Amino acid sequence: MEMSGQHRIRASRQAVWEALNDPEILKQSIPGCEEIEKISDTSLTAKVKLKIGPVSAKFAGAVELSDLDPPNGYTIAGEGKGGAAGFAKGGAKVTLEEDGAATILRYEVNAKVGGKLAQIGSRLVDSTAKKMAEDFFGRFSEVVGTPEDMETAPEAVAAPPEAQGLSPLVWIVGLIAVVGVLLLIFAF
Amino acid sequence: MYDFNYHRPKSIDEALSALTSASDGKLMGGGQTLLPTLKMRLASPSDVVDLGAISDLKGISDQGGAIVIGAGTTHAEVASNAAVKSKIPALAALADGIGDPQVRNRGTLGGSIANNDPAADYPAALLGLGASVKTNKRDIAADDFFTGMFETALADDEIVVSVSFPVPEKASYAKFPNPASRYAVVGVLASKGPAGVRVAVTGAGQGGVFRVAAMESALDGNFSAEALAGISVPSGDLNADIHASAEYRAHLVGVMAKRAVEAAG
Amino acid sequence: MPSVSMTVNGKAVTGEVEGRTLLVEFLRQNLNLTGTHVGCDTSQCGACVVHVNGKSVKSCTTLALQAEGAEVSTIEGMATNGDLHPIQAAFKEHHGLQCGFCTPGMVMSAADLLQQNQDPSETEVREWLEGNICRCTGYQNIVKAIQAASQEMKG
Amino acid sequence: MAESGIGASVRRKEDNRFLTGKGRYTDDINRHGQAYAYFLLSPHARAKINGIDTSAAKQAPGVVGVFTAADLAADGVGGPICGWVVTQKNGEPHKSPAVSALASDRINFAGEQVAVVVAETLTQAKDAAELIEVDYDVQQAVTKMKDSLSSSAPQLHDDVPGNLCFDWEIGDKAATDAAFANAHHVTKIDILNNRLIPNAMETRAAIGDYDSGTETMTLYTTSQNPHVARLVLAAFMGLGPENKLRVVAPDVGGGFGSKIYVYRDEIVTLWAAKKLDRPVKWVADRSAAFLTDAHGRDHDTHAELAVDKDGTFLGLRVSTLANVGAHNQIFSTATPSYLYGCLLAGQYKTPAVYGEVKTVFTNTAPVDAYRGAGRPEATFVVERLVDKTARELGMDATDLRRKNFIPKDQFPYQSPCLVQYDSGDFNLLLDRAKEVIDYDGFAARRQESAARGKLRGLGLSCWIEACGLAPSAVVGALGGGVGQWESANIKFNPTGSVTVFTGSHSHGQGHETVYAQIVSDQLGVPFDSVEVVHGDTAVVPFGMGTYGSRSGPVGGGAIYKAAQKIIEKGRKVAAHLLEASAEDLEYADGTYTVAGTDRTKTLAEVAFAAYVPHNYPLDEVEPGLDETAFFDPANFTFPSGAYFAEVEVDPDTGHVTIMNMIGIDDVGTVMNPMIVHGQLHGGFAQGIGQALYEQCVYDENGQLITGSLMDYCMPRADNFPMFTTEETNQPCPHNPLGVKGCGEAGAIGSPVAMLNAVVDAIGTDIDMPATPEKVWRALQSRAQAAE
Repeated sequence: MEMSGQHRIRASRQAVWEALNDPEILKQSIPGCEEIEKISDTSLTAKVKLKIGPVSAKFAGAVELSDLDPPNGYTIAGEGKGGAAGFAKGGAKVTLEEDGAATILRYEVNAKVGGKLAQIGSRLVDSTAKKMAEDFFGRFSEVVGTPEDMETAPEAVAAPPEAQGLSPLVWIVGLIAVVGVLLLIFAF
Repeated sequence: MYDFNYHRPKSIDEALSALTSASDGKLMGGGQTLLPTLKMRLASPSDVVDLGAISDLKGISDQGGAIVIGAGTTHAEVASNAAVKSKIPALAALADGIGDPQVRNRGTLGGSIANNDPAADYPAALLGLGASVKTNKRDIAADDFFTGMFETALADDEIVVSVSFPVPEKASYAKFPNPASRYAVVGVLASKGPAGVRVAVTGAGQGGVFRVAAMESALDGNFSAEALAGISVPSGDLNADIHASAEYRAHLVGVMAKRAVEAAG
Repeated sequence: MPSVSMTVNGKAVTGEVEGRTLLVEFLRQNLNLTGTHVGCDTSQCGACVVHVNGKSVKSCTTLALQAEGAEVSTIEGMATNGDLHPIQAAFKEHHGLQCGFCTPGMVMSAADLLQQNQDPSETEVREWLEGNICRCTGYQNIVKAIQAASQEMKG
Repeated sequence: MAESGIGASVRRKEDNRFLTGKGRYTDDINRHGQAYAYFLLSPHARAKINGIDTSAAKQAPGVVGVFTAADLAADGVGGPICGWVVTQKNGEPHKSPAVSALASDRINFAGEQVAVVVAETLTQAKDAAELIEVDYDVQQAVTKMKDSLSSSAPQLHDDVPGNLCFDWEIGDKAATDAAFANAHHVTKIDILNNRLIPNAMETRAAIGDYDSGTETMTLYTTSQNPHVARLVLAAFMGLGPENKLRVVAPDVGGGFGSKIYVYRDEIVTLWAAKKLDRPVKWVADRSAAFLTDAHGRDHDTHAELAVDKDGTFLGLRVSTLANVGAHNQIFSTATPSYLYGCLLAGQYKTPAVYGEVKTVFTNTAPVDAYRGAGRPEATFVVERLVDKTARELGMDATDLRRKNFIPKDQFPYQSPCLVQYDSGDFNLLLDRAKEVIDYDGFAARRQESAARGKLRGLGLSCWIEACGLAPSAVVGALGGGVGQWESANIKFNPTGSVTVFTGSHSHGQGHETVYAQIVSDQLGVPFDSVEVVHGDTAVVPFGMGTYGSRSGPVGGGAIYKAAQKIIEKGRKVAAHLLEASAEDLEYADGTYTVAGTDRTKTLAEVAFAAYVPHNYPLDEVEPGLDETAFFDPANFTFPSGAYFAEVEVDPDTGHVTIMNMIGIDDVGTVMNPMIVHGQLHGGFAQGIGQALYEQCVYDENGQLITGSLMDYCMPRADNFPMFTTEETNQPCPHNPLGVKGCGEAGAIGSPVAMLNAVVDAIGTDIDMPATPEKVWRALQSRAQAAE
């Protein structure tokens, strides 16, 4: 799935940058995040449990940061394994731009799902990804900015298939999205 | 499937106590969604609480201005019930189009709406008819019940008891099914009745079922397919998959809405 | 392990099962009633259709414990004293089967239809079979067989 | 016609057991003490395997063994093989990369088997499989053929440069180029033949069993050809010797080609049973079947037809890319070459034809023969192109075809594409088809639909196929690795009943009935006294199995031949009993009569005497009445047909409703009309499934996103109207029964008739499957183009 979007967060660019690199804030922002650990300045591991509809799966993942350009942005890539459910991996380029006292966060994501997730959950990959992104930014904005910060929702656009890197948040969003896919598969 | 403790309570209270005492309990209606999910090992609840033996959740009663259907009532029972067929034929027809006969013999109204799959049929019925959901704790209007894809207003320890459908003056459901799974690619329920004019769309929205205000206001004074001419829904928030792009779904919403209104008479 | 009791084809049976044991697994493994087949894992194909308390259900999407106390009937219970049930006989007469794998589910599904609708039209039969997939026959002779059986059963 | 003889719609012997739940499919068999196998499948489409850690899995409860490629390699067990060497344009053989029995160091498709866990229960095996740690170095996959051929594409196999399996040609290039140079008009078309997933209702399954006392192995498996499986397992996988290996294919729930091949799971299950010295059972769940069964079709073709002013076909040029998937299998090279290219002339006397095919490895499941195998693809190309030519020339589609048909009096007809058509009457087929569909009434029906706001279309296909896969000499000359005869053994029992053993295998086709009809007919014994046995290498002499519509023409031919041997042997015995000379005996309806007398002996009496030779000329004739025959015919058979499809399109949604589908077939002698029509109905359903519903989709990373019945659309009963099928038969001249075969016909002729109907309705080209959105978009584009 490919997504890109931008969010205006009422906080300084430096604050947003720090939040993006603060495991505790990420943990609070990621729905179902049970554990997040900074291994080094450029690597991070996380465990996420997602429970949506009938599906409930645990993902363990690792994230690598590259092209670090504080506080302008970075590229991030990661992969999560969900056991029998399959895997999610992806990357994103995240840039932060000052907009007065606020910050505009832009991202371009390319996330892949594989295994059972892709095999049986394809009908809802895109919409789940969007939903997860919205959930994440809702929480992130609450934590980092002041209320009413959510201004835009991500929109799906055709991105080049080889987009790289992913913000930890966005990447984990992708990861969560993958898990979310599962719930969409059975109805009645 | 991972193993679990199975419970078959006879009352709502027993069900709640089984659920709350489990470390990771899961309620099951007809099991037509949950069991395939478990077979795929996509969830591993410690306990499954089967609501199928609770008589308080069953049955259909005609209360004059409304039909009240127990959460544990199967789709087949709704589809064949005389009161439903005479007073809200659109609802009977909708139930008759869910899944296949065997799924309809087990799947339940409560299970379907609590799951709130964005392609399920029942959410369109509740929203399109202005129904009200009764739980063990409260009554929830359909407009407040469906909160997003696979999300509802239900609390963790809340069980759907019944749904009350006000009898409309006219209503019809038009569905364009996914040829493989038979879910709704787009399903539109249009109605006119005590809950006003309503147009509810399932299958198309990324956030699940939704109402189309522009169509409702156009139909308010003139409940006819012609009134819908030129009204479209934006494709930006619609689902896309290999069966139908968002653009095609947007188009189908228009077509199905017209067909529903036409069939409603 | 929990124990489950039910009546299968008129006979009382009891068995030890796990919570996760599916009805089809109980039938095939515990009771050696292998006529009920498993053709998919997403509840679409209908090879596993049996009757529980007179209604057709997918035994791959039903727990054995959900059938506690129930009357279950399977393809093995359709013929009486070696005589084919009229639906079975019609399937044979009209060549409504080829490889035979979907057949038990088809027959059980058809039996449920004919107890609800004694004289189904071609369209009604075709729509009813929505939950039963056959890869061999193109369905034509299955539809004919079910319609012929309905006439036979009406007498 | 006898009530139960050849030509009668005898009800099937096999039905009683299937209808009462007594069929015995592989999963219905349980061996004492059996363990259960579960395969860990790769979630990645392309990866390097750096290591596999099975230590935790081995310690898991109930586990009796966890194995990987290394374990199999240590025992010298090989993987799937290719059975047909195709010689390329440059004279070199096709590229056939070695494949191991489990993925060793590289993954080439999502779902590739990486390891197997054997445990006391299936759930324990599944639990343990979750504990296997595979260190994958995931790499970018390539799923599209054109991408795979590009110079920058990743290389799937070290010994296959450019991922090209073969570059092959058929026909006369120079003559074809010359024909195009002189053409009045050239029609061009680009065609995708959509990839399909066979989905037999019974998934593949296997039980391995080992008897350490006799050191024999038994494999119960869902095979269309158990003897070939035994041969391949013994010769190439190191699981022989052949006489210590028994393969049983019990009741099999449909095949459609997908159960011809010897798959990895079967190899490993059998090997594991020996390794562990206990029975091991494996059954694919549907999810695994989607990923690992061989898929079908997947061609990308550009074709051109050169015609004269009056519509006479001058030359045909076809260039095709065919997807082989991750690696070769038994027929994966034969299918897109000879089984495809040989039919490119269709029913037409096009003098010059040139076809070239490149087959390409991609990170997708292997692609191999699927009902029709190559011939539906050829028919699709020819009949789409002919239809388009008629439109471009403004000619009636039936008139243009008729103008170019090979006339009835020119058979046998040497096609410019290697094969010699045996017989046919294409005008007769088309005439009757036009009557049945009411061709002349179509204009009025179209108007009536238009009045309801619907678009009506009529589509035709006139097709021919080569089947009855046989002549060993031809198959061998073209690169086939095995003989293509069939065997039969008839045992006339002392008490008058007959047991027939056939090397052909029924998985729905009704062999037990049709072969009994042949024997009953020839030997004059009651139909009910004939029992047909198949599917077990321990009792059947040998056999090549069932595929390519060969059971009627080849398997039936062998049975006919064995019956003649019985009659001849019986003649000697009867001569002795009647104290007459064998030459003076006449044989009819199971009875020998001394010519000109009323002295007779029935075959039953003869049989009894043959087994109780108390007063018997042992120096002239051996006791017993038991004959075996092998039949290897002189040519393929060439069924043909004319099919019409009629559809109505809802322009608002793009939904296609099938209004009618009719087929007039020439399948040679019809041995059991009921069964033949059943085969045709099933073929129609599969063909229409391809045209309107079915599509295998991999995403750009090689994930199969139509991996369940929720996304891969299998046709249901309510998709179809009642079909009409009829025959106008020209018996096959080179097999004793005159049979041509009917198993694939319906699936060969129907997809293109259906698509031509949709194209006729919407007035613009469209690819299969013609799904609602595709049709709707085509209508939108046409409307925009018109503005």
